[in-house]
Amino acid sequence: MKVVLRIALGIIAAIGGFVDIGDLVFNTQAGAQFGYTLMWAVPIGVVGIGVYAEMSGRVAAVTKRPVFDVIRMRMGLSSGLVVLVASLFVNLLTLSAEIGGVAIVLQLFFDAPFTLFALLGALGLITIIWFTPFEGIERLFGYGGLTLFVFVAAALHEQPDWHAVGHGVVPEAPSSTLYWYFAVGLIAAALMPYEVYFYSSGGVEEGWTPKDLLVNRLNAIVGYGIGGVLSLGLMVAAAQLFEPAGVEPDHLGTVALLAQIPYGETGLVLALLGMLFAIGGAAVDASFAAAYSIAQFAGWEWGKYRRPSGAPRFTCAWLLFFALGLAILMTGIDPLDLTEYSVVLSVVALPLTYLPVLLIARDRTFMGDYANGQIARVLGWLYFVILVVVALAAIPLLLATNAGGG
Amino acid sequence: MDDRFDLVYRLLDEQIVDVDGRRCGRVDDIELVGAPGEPLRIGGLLTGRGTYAARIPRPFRGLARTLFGADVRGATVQRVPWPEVEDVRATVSLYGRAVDLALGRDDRELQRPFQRLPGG
Amino acid sequence: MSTDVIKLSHLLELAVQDESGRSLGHVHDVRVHRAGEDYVVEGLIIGRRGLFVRLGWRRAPDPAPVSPHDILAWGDVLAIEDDRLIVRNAR
Amino acid sequence: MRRLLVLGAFCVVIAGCGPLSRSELTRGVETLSAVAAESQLVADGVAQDRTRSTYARVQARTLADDAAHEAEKLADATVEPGFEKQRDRAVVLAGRLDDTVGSLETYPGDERVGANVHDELMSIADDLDRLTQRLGQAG
Repeated sequence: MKVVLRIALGIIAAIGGFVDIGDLVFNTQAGAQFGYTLMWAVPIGVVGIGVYAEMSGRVAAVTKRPVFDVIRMRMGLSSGLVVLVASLFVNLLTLSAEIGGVAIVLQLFFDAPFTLFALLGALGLITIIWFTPFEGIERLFGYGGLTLFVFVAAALHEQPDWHAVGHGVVPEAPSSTLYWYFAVGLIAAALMPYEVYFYSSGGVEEGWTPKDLLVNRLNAIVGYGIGGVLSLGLMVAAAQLFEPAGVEPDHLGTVALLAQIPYGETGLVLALLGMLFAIGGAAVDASFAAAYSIAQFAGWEWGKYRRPSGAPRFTCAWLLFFALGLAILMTGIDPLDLTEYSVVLSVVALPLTYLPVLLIARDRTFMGDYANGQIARVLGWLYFVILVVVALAAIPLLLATNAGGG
Repeated sequence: MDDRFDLVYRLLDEQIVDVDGRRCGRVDDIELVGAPGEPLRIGGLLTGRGTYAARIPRPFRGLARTLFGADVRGATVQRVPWPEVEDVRATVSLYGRAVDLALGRDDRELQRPFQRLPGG
Repeated sequence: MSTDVIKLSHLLELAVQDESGRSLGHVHDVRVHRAGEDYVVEGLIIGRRGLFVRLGWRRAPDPAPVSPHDILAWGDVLAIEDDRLIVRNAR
Repeated sequence: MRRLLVLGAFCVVIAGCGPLSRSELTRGVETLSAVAAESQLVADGVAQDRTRSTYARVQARTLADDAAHEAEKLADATVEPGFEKQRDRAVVLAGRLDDTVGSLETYPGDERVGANVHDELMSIADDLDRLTQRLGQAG
């Protein structure tokens, strides 16, 4: 019984931890612009992150190797270094965008200058990370993010047009570049690679063994699957409340209106709280993902299971990334622009980190009986192809649509 | 460890872990002792950022030396003699402690300021 | 016994030629086996499919050769120069 | 790198100074319509006391800034000949939008102000729609 409870708690944390500023922005904008017609893109992204996370979690449990360990061993030093620099760059943009998101939500609660809240938000997150053990961090932000289900409730409350929803499961044939830009953005937002670096390193932190493979599978399939429902909730609610009114949600605060309209102040507060925890959690994950990447690549001691002084270079790395993320925000760049760039550039770098994991997951030398089975093999390669296509399409679409500006 | 294995596939770029389970560098290069016409054996493992330049395509080596430092034994590169290697599996485990092999020195130096902080 | 030191990084991706200057590809890996306390090099894995070998693509679970003629016995290596490795002509 | 920056700056200058085409003008008016639509939702929340005043204030300020920004953009640009009148009209409406949403920022907790702002926004939105239609018919 205790085991079941533990598994359930882990899954719940995975659900709440699924959404970040990129999901909030892209799903809401997609619903407001294109109604239900882009719904098909969400499951593509969600299954993709599930496949990637399941494989990297399995590799972590069986071989004790998190993602960047695998990248270093499989790609070697020089190619690995290129992948490292590319991932750190998009990671930094993501972290900066998430800190900015935290600052915006705090601003919506308390109305004070953005820069002040960016600073306070970052300091608050650093303090939480410093004193809280790994599992605590995961749970705190994961559970807090669950109030985002208010958006799913809002979507259902408004009685969606199920017929139109049904049409959303297939792409629209004659569609604009903007439509495809949003399709790529939605897939990319679900597939943010920092989540996987964090997830697989977390598996090693928690000392996973092959006995934990069921937990891993449930986290990846059920946790991320239900997390995807949150994304769809945002899109469907925006399709009902924003598209007919002609609202273009260009601000993070606009997202919260989706809950305020049906549920008033309670809905608003729940939405803002959920956003605060989800985005704050993503900031923590992104900063850790960066530190994990460097430490694993260079072979430093790493991990939250040690005290900050037990893995000092790792500690320095995540502190430094918080500082750099803040510095980017201080230039006055709009966090939502940062979000778009970080999401789209992430997907460009994604195949580079995905391939080494796929290659290890299928390799019986390292994985023994836990190597990719039939389903994982087919899905694994299918997603490699999808990722390459999406990665190749991303940059031209970004330029052609002026970053979604139309 | 296996009786026969391939260096790049199984040993190069792997994580080195000391007897206390502390991660203390990666196998950044391997020293082979011998010459053509006579046996060539593994002499030791090299680890540290000073090895990076030699691992990178020639045109970028100058840049790498600027970024990561040149190969200075005892400073940017540490040598682990092969007899110190206990096993090669998921990680490369050592018989001894990192401190005795001068590995992970930067981590130890940075440790003190953090230890003074609450919760550190 | 010689105390010359050859770094693995020097061997990797080194061009391989035979005595008559014919190119045989590049060095992708080095195979060793146990000999008492030591591990000694038995051969070099060479060929043109470098990337695939490196990524662990065409690898059997055991270190079975990629393909028999892509393994070059260490005894056949005549000299290691700065930018190439010279091997005995194939008989 | 420096050459890229210069090139980038050059593009910005060109884009900022070239005459605004009809489609760009239409796009500007559509942006104003979107701001008006969102502002109505915020004003609704204030009118029915279904929001928090900090949220309404910050959101109203952001939207008013958007309207002001769009007004400046339109006012500074030269437009294709024949569209000056529509452009001037758009600038006037953007200014009205800025002022109206601005009063929401000042009184985010006042239900009466919320209701008034909402009505005023409806009329601005109607005017913007008419302007879009005229831009669609012209040319």
